[in-house]
Amino acid sequence: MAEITYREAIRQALREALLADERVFLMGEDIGAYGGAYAVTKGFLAEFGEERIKDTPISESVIVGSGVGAAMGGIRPVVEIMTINFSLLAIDQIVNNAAKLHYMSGGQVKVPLIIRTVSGGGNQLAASHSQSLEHWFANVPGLKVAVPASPYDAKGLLRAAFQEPNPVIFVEHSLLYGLRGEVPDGDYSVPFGQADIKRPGKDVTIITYLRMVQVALQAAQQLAEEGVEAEVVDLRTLRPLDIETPVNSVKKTNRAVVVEETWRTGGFGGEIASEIQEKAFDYLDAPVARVAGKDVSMPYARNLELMAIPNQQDIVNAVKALI
Amino acid sequence: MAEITYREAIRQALREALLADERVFLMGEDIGAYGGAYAVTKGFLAEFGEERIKDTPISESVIVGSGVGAAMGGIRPVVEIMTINFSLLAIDQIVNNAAKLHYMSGGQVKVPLIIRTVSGGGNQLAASHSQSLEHWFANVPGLKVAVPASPYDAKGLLRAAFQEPNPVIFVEHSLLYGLRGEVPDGDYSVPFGQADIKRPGKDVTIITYLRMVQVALQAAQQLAEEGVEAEVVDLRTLRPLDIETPVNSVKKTNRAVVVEETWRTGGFGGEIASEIQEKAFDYLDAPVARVAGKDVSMPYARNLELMAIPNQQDIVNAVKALI
Amino acid sequence: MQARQPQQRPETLPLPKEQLMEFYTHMLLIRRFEEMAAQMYARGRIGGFLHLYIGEEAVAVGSIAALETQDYIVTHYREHGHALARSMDPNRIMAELFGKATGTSGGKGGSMHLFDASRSFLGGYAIVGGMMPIATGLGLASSYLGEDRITLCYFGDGAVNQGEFHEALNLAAIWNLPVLFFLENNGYGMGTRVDRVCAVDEIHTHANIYGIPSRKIDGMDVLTVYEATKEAVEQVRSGKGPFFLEALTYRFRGHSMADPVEYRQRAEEEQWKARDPIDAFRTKLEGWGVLTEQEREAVEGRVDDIVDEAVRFAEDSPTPPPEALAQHLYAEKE
Amino acid sequence: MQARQPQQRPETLPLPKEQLMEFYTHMLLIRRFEEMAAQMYARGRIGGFLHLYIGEEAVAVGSIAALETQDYIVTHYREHGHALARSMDPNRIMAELFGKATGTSGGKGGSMHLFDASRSFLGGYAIVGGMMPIATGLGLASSYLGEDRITLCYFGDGAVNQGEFHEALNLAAIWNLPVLFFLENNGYGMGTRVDRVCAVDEIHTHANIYGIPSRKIDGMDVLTVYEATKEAVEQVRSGKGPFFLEALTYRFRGHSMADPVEYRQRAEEEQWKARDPIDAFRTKLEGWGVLTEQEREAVEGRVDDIVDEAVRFAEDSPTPPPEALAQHLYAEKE
Ligand SMILES: Cc1ncc(C[n+]2csc(CCOP(=O)(O)OP(=O)(O)O)c2C)c(N)n1
Ligand SMILES: Cc1ncc(C[n+]2csc(CCOP(=O)(O)OP(=O)(O)O)c2C)c(N)n1
Ligand SMILES: [Mg+2]
Ligand SMILES: [Mg+2]
Repeated sequence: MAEITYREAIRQALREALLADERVFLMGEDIGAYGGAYAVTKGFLAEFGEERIKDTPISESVIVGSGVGAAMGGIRPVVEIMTINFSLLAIDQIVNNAAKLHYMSGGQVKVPLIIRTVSGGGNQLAASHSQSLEHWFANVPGLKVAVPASPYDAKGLLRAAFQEPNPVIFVEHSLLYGLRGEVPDGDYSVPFGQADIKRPGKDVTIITYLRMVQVALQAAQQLAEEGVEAEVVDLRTLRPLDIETPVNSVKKTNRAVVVEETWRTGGFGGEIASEIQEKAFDYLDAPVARVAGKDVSMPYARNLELMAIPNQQDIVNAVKALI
Repeated sequence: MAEITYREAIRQALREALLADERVFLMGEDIGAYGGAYAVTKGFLAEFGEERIKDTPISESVIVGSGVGAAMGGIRPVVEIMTINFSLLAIDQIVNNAAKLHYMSGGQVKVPLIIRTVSGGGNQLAASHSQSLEHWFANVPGLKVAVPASPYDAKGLLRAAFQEPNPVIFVEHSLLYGLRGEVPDGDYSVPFGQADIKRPGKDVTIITYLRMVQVALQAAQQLAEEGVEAEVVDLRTLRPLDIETPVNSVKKTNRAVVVEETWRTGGFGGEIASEIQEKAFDYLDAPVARVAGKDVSMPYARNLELMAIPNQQDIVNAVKALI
Repeated sequence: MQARQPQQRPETLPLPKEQLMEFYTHMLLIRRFEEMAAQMYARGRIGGFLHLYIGEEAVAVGSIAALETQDYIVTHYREHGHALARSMDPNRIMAELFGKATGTSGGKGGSMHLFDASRSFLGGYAIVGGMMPIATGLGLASSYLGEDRITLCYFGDGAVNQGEFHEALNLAAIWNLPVLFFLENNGYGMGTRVDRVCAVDEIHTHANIYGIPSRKIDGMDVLTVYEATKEAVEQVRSGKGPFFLEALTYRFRGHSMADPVEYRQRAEEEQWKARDPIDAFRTKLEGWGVLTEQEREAVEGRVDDIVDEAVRFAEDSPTPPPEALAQHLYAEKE
Repeated sequence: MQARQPQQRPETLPLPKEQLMEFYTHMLLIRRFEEMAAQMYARGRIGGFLHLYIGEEAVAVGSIAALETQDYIVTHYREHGHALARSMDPNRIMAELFGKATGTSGGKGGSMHLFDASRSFLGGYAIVGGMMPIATGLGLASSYLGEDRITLCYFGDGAVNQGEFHEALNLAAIWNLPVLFFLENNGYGMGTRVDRVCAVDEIHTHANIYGIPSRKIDGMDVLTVYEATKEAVEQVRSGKGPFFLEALTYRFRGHSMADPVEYRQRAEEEQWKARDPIDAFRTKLEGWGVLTEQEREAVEGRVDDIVDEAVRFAEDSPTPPPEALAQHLYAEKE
């Protein structure tokens, strides 16, 4: 076991894959000479060369579409979209091609493509650079969507992504890159579709994913100090979605709060809350509550930005309101 | 009162707006010489000329972005995106520009833009041409999203859209164009953010929008014959969302089924179900149920397509399961 | 049909007789297959959109004949012609149009999404321009793997106004990808005449700005298409990077079955129809003495048999079973 | 700073002295303003991304001087220079960078989204290429309304590889829109040298394929930029449709504050820095006797005062009130 950062965990999984399989290559804007906007691929160009670490033009659509085509053509592309905001420029290729080609061809072609991207706010990058859109991809049958919240999960899920014969949207969070955590030295992977209980508890279940897992853990800590034992469930992948783990947790705690960073109205929280009330109806002592980003464009000013993104206190308050 | 089709209702609202305000103009692919893929704008080119009925290249991004710019520049564009599937090619302009410019500029600019588009499946157009994506737009603060289910609402909501100083995504359904219904001769409009009880009932509330309203009404009819009185609530706009009307209905009926055409996991149904269980928790005799499109790419084969799209019987079954 | 022009038999035929006959047979097959498909559409056997290639047959047949079997093809939704020219099974194509389990995609793709991976036919794409990045990706794969394989990418005049057109050409150029971009310029995107929406006069020259060589050819003459494609393919195969061909052609029918074609001048239509690629080629073959009346009738009979058999096969095939709905959403791990 | 080259005073100055002084003042203001912004960033007063325009000042100043007040400007996220050249209030710009209620967008937009509708400055856009369709739309509005107004659209060399570049140029051409496309070619998009990702050799000539005239100019010389833009603006204003200018320039700093600029050769940087547009212009003015030492100091003093005052103003301004969070999400009906 070594303690490494989330960034390092992703780096390691990428590097291992590059070393293990010659068909694996990376492409994206400024991943090579620049080293990646978040320095995840720093040094890779020197180590693996231009054929395998491909700097691309700022042409999101053709980059992603080429990833789809390349995957169909028998190689193993990892495409980086610098931030999830820019995925909107490539979303037709993701939704209409990557997600559908296996199905539309009656199973004749496969698209083993990994798209890495960075989601979320909190860096004062304002409205067009602070969005959380992973739930849109989670809505699309044919895609798989991983949302790691820790170095362990980041490395394990990315390893699992390389074993997938399907397109995977691998969503990272810029505020997690510096997070440190234990990662096994040996071989392991985190299978898709298995939520993880990040902290056990008996009084309430907090269900969340990506960076909000860390915020929820802090909230749980604060709650524990006040005598409330919150169980924190990390979904880890949004598609496939393991709803059983949170449902079972709620059957035990009888209360649930769903937390996510994206806009509340029409986010993914409704999906979770809806499933829980449907599958654990008789166990619920209170309605399933939701904590989510405010329904506004992300403002630049720090004080406003902090109001727009869910924080520890928001979660604590939501839990307390239930109890 | 005249009985006209949904298509005709939209035509009328467009024509009136074109006649009333010289700044109103339409642009889109094949809306002029071809008359519109769904014949909504047939004859407009002859009546209003090329300056106001603008055929565009197949360049969704620049069409929508130009609509945004033109709206900022003081004219009143109605941009047609032939089907909502193609909106993916323009979604960056919609999400990052149309929705955000008023906010990012601190209120200095306005984007009074109407984007008309056609959603849904049921025409055997297969995976990339049968999607329902209106809920993605409903997730974006800064946009307004209208989803008319009847000729009356189509005309009334489109009239309201012309009074909006904000970007409106106006979503039509190809299987509704031929639907006939009463439309007042005089001036009226349907305000955004007001759900409509399309059929009163006391035993269960069916909450839905767009084409599924018609399917739900048929289901309610069938249920009535079996002695179950379903109240059918049509949301009419997804953003702003009137959740009070369905919540109040559920407080009366104590049971709710949410119906929508899009993919279940991560659709908009979760949002509605989640809100209802939160706001009417103590009134619910059963969990809020959801009926939605199957989580698959849309298959071409008619028998499979029919399985993928929610139908009358699916709704009836869901209601019966609750009672 | 035009009056037959007596024609000099050339000293040597431009191609071996068998190949000429194959061109003719393939073009006729496409024509008859689609005429039948239109009938089946009218009878409700085929649903959705049906985009006929009638009038453009020389383009698919001439160009695909210039490929090797390992070369990839990606194309648009007007692709029955390409599929048949690639010798995909007419039975399974018709079954796909019928939405049957025996169809090329098991009935899941329909007319706009024909696939035959065994023939490197990697799809009809229904989003205008959406296949162009796929093509650069396939080219990237071949070049990465050092395969002797090029990608032929068809698209229409409507697609050239999409951003992806530009992005794909640029990428292919900077990465020197083995992609042959093939513009089927039939003068219209749906009801919109190309010059009303495209500012580039000679579209193929747009490629030159990226350093991609290009050529404009007569898409109504199958031999011209064949020769030009052959040259282009050789160049791409030799590692010189992408090439761009623009074939001028015309669709004789509406954009889809729903289109009454009110936006075209009848005179223009007649001019093009007078250049029917099948009639013209037949006249040539007859003039060269390659196609006797007997042979012509034999070909027609064979083609009609294939088409009738395709309909029978499609009719008799089962619809996909209910389990098919969820199948092939995800590929299984091996 | 280079050694001063003694220069012949021309018979007549190319422009009135006041205008020359204004160019100089504006360029210096941009430089000093941004140097201060960089300091404030380092001190944590400014958050998010900060993209400095240092080195490129001649482009904004020379080109915007050629506009009328009613002309629209849209640009990218590296737009402090454009905003200041458009005489937007430095106090309010700095306040915006500080995220204060008195900022140009009330603190909601930040560095990448400066707006001043009263000066027809319709925004900095943070999505690469995303402003180009906005520009065609503004052009469409002006032409629809018959207004005497053009739109100046700035974008970087990175943006030319986006699909929207192609779509916007094509649309502007076919609809003859009054848009001046202005490429600020500073040789790099983040860490990527332009020739590694752009297959077009002389980027401005890409416009010609759409029938849009173009010209490449030295972006380090404010007078060249001014004269060329003036000509281009006149042509666009006269109804002849879009025009394309490419200015060669260089950013002296990193892409953003986070960038250590490891991807550029020091020699290249030095070459460009030797052509510092402010130094060069000062040398010229001094040579022409337009700028005395005294005047130079006066200008510097004035500029420093403006910048200091901007910081003071920004510091002293309140943060946006909590209600601001939900404000301006939707415009109110009038
Ligand atoms: C992105 C996108 N926009 C619009 C459409 C609707 N549409 C289908 S075909 C077509 C015209 C395409 O014309 P062209 O590329 O010339 O091909 P042709 O039909 O002439 O073969 C349009 C607008 C689409 N399928 N995809
Ligand atoms: C669509 C999109 N992709 C990627 C980015 C990230 N990004 C920001 S600036 C930039 C480089 C742009 O370079 P250029 O257009 O040359 O402008 P410059 O920064 O040199 O002024 C990139 C890749 C973005 N903002 N938008
Ligand atoms: Mg065409
Ligand atoms: Mg640049």
